[in-house]
Amino acid sequence: MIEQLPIINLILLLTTALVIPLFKKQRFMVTLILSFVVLFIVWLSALYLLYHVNTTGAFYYRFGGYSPTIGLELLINPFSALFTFFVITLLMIIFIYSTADASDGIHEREYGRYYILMFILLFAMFGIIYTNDLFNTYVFMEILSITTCAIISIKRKKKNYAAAFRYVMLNEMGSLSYLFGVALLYMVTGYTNIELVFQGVQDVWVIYPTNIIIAAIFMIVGLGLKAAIFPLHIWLPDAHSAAPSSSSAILSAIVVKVYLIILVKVLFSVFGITIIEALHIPSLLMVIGAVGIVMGSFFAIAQHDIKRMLGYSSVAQIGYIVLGIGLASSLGLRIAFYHVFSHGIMKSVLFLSVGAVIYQRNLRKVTAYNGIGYMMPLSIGMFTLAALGMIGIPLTSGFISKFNLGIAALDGGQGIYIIILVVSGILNAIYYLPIIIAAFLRENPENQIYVSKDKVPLLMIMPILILGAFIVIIGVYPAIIFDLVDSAVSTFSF
Amino acid sequence: MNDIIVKSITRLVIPFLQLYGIYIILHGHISPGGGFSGGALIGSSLILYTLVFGVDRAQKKFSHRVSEIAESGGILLYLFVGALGIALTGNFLSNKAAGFPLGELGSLLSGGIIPVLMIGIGIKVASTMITLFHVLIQEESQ
Amino acid sequence: MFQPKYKWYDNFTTLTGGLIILGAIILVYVLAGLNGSFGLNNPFERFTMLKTLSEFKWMPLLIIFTPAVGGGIQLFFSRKTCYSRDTVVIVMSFSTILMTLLMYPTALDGGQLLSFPGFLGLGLSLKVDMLSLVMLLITSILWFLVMVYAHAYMIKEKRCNRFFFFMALTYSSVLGTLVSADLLTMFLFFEMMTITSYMLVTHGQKEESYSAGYNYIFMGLLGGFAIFVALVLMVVYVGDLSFTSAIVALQATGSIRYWIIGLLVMGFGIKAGMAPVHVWLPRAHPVAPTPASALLSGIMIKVGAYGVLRVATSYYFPVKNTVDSRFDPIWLTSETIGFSIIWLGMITMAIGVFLALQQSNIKRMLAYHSISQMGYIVMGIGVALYLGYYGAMGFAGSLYHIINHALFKSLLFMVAGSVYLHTRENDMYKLGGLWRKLPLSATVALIAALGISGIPLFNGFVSKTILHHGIVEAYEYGHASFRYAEWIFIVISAGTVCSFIKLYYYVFLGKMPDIYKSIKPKLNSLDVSMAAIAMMILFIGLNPSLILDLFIIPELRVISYDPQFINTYIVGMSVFTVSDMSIMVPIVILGFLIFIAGTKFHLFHLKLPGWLRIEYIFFYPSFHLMRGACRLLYGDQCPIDKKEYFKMDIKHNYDVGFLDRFVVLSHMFDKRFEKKIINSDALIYTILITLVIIIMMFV
Amino acid sequence: MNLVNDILAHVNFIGAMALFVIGLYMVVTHSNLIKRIMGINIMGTAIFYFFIAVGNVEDGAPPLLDPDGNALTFINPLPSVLILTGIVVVVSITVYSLSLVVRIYETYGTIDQKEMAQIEAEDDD
Repeated sequence: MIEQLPIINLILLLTTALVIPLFKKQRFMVTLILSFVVLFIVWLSALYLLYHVNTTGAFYYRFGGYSPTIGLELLINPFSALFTFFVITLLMIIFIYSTADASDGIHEREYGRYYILMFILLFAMFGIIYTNDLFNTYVFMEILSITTCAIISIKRKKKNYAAAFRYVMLNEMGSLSYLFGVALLYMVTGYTNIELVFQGVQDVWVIYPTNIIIAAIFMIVGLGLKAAIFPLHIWLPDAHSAAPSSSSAILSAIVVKVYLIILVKVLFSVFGITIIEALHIPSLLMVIGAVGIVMGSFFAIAQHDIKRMLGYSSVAQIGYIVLGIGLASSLGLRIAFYHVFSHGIMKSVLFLSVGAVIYQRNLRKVTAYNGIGYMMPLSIGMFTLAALGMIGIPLTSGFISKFNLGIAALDGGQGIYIIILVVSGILNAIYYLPIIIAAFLRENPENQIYVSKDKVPLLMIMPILILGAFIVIIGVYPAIIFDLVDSAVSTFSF
Repeated sequence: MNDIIVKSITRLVIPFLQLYGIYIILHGHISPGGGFSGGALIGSSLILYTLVFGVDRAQKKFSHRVSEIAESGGILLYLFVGALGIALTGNFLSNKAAGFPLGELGSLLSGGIIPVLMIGIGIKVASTMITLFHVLIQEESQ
Repeated sequence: MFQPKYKWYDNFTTLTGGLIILGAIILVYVLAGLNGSFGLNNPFERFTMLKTLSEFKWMPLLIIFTPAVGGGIQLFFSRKTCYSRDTVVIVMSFSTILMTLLMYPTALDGGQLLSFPGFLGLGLSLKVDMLSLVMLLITSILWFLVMVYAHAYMIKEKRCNRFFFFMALTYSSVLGTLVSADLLTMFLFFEMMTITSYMLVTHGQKEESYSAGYNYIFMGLLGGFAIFVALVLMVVYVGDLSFTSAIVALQATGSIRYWIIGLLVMGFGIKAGMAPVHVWLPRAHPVAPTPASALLSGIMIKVGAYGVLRVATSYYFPVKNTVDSRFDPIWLTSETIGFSIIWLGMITMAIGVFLALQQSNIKRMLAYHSISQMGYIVMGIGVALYLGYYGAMGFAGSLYHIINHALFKSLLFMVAGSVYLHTRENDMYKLGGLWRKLPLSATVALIAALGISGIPLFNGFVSKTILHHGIVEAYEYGHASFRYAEWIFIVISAGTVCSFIKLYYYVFLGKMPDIYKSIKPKLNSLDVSMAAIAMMILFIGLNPSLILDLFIIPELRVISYDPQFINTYIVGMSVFTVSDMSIMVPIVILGFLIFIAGTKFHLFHLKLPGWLRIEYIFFYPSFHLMRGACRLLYGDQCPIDKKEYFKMDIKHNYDVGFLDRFVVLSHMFDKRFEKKIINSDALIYTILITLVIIIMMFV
Repeated sequence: MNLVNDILAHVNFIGAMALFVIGLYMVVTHSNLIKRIMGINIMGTAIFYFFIAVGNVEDGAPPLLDPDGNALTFINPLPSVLILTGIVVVVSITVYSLSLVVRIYETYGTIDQKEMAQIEAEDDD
């Protein structure tokens, strides 16, 4: 029965998405309760799978029992189990938030649709992480990008449509590039199953290097476009800032990470470390990551809209993960995975707390945050915590990421990137600190001296607090994550 | 389009189109074609109806609610049949391994669960096409 | 409703006075007992319970958490009255003194290591050894007294609750920095200190405090990142972060060892106000409320010095008893480092005094003196490193001066605060003749000024003499250039004397302006705490060997210095010798001469040309670079926000900070390119993919 | 002659690449949203063409099981099956983006990206 759990998760998610439209629109509460129950069940099973693969080892799931040469295959190993667990945990917490803050620009008629999209999103992400097949990844990726795009355009505003259009177009280009890479690999190996392709690529690497080089380029650039790696981040700031608060958190914290996870799979499971090192891809990735860290922060400084600023900050933080991947060592990958967690949590907190501010006061301008800390101490307090994490102050998970990334870079003989980490910390401070200072130390015209309560629904403040607690927990005792991440890293051979 | 020729020919053609679509769906497992192509045929027949007789009449024949249910229902059928494989001690979408009769090669009743899956896909594709078309048309008319 | 008959907590001064007397009795009893003077026995042997308590393993953690927990409690009490809140503050601070004293026997044995493996990835560890204990003791005593002072001072200010809360958190992190036993733990608390003390600097919420605070936090973060990089280098090249000798591993790393110590000195040095990176200090200290600036100058900058001292004498020194010669090649690294640190200290001293003489704002002047006095301490650290095996004198001097400077500098700040509280004036040229109105303040100011000037019988004399011995030894055993260093030392001491003659003359002597005639001071906790510190200054000045015997010599014996050297020169050292005292005569005379010359020729109102300012020298090239970039983007006239572009003008070189310009630059860059980048979406993809194909195909 | 033979042997792949570049060119140079969608469709078609060309076998028969059991050379059916899925995906993307274009036309009154950018810039000011 345990072997069936992954597919049961997928079916459950898809079925829920299909069942929601069958409910009457008035019974919105039913939808929410059903959604939460399903999410909780999937969460439990993801947790159990994580425990299972870490104790008894990885296993395959074959659709219809066909052999992997022609059939589809899911691979559940510590890596995929860990990231499905990450995705579902974070999404469940953000879901709780979204139940209270669904009003952020979404028409009442669309509430049900929003949750349908959320479930299809989750379904696609689970599929991407579980699947062991390149073409299947493509299909799930397309489902994911359409769904994401629909979530962006669910707010009926001018900017949302433009952002969604740009998103869908660039993502489609990314997907097609990826598919082109798959086709080139299929041409020389004859398979789409990742492990078989890996074998084939190693065999034909000497005979058809051109095919493999072009495949690698197209796949990496395509995924880079979808993962918003620096010069290809064009769509991200608009898309993430236009989306409703809770979905901005989902997009920045989870969805972008999923593409990075595919990138890791493609680099280390499909091509293998020897080929990508021979192609100098790691050093290229490192340079791109470093440039992204600096430029993302540099653009973030200039933003007036706080959600756009957070979007650019995501671009910078993705640079960290790319840098970690580019180190192409188990230390580097370990910290890249850790940062997926760390940034996921921190960015959710940032987006959600900003969402709470927008919910209560409708403040989107960076300069409008004067004295807001007295009116919403909990939200802005958590914002502060996460922002300090972004800067890299100890006791937050951001410090652990930065510290270990520095160690990994130096260990891999790339000590120059430590300077990038420092520069990024300072740049992050330049745009986060004024907001915090204004929020807590500047006077507001309303002249609030005394701290008052947040006055937002409990369901909104609870998720922020839970995630904020996570920042500190995994920042103070990172072994919780590192133990899991280490077993995930060990599924890749270096 | 208030053209009598178009209207009459459409009335004539649509049953054949739909019949052909059903034929393709049902023969999906023994000849080229299948749920997608057949569903697309049925869907285009409905689009043709909409084009000729207008959205309002088409909506009466094939309302939004119906297409919503058909969309969900088609894929749910697929999932249900696939999940039967799990129930019958196989994997998801198991065919022979779960004990479905495969029948004789070349006959209509063969291929285990594949014809059923094809029907599900056909419903889904047909209803999706018509829904999308209606949505697009209504957006413009608004 | 229940009404207590006697409101003892209302009578704050009585309470604090009682506590201070109690504390003094305990302190004198314990110290004298430990030293064996007055026929007292060692209290830890007399009362076995104390001995057991002192071996309590969790004491370092407890001492960190006491103020933090107290912060929470006082937030709860602050809803009722200021008095109940401040009572909590006082009790908490007092209990830390007792805890520190309790740890003495264990610290004497080298301290117990309390480690928390797994925390922050590499594990944290705490340990209280003698060096920590000295710092802890002076910190806790001073903090307690400043808190007593703060009650009376802050009662008229707004947002006291926040102030005391962040004060408590800062206290926690300072204590944490002092008790940490590895670099990671130290870094953790050091960063916490930067963040929490920021709230103290910006407490006033005026424009100048924002700009000073901005300066403070970014310099602090820069320092934090410098330590961070050193930390990363240490982890990769040495592997062990605990404060034990790592010189063998470091010597194998080539030039990396200099990078590590350079970054650490920069990181801690920023907090310590070391010469080229001191720019935040004279801005931040004056704008903070007086209790905060007293502690900033008294304790927090010492934490930076402590960091350098701790790191250098542990990582860069060999293991004790493995080396028995000054000429062992293992000392070469520390000699090189020490050489540069001595000169850094000299520059810091000179800049501090020179700029202090130009100031008219009392607090600003005191802040510059903090820099200068930090120069003494840094120089002592340099000597301690430079002489290697024989560096005990420098170490003793700098540690002693840390204690002394903490006492007299915070006392001076408190006097400045007291004057400000009564007159609302910080400009010394507008004050005068206040000794009539504020006799107690005038007395303690005199004591503190004599202390900082290094007059015999006051505490500054002791440490300055030891430091003077140190620099003379550096000359005798080492490089000939330190002969000049000694001269500079003397000239700077004279500058200090002059500066305080000036301060005392303009504030307390001379003619009193009429508006201050109406001042009616009354005794409150302000005076109690100032008097207590003055007493301590006198006590140390009269018993100079007590601290040496009890605290410094045990610590020196732990470090791998020559025991022979310590026994010969430091044990039983008397500073009241004719040769040592006679050095003060030319210094004082020179000080008077400078003062007379200064007042006569208006040298104190000299305004230095702008290009001499440190910020100017550092940022001038970057100003031009950024301006050039802006010109490149927009030409001479700016189509966007005029107000923003204004900041790039050369005229506003002094008002606009580096960061502001950077933000403007980024705004311009964004205006110019962001939309273009976004609109050329597919083009970027195409260019990138073509580029990568070209790179991969032809590389 | 060799070159011509080479080109003839790989004419499918070359054609696919040419289509891809044409599609990309369209996406890059045009600012009309519908034309950009068309460009993406062309890119997609190029890749499907490429995929199917990969599966092509010289003189292969359609991959249908013959009940009589005559052994034949079949064309590889897998790429075709995959591409069927791919086509569905691209069609849905196209439909989705077209519906977005409709909305954009409603809100912006134009479907030209440059004009949209101008309108946005005016909105910001």
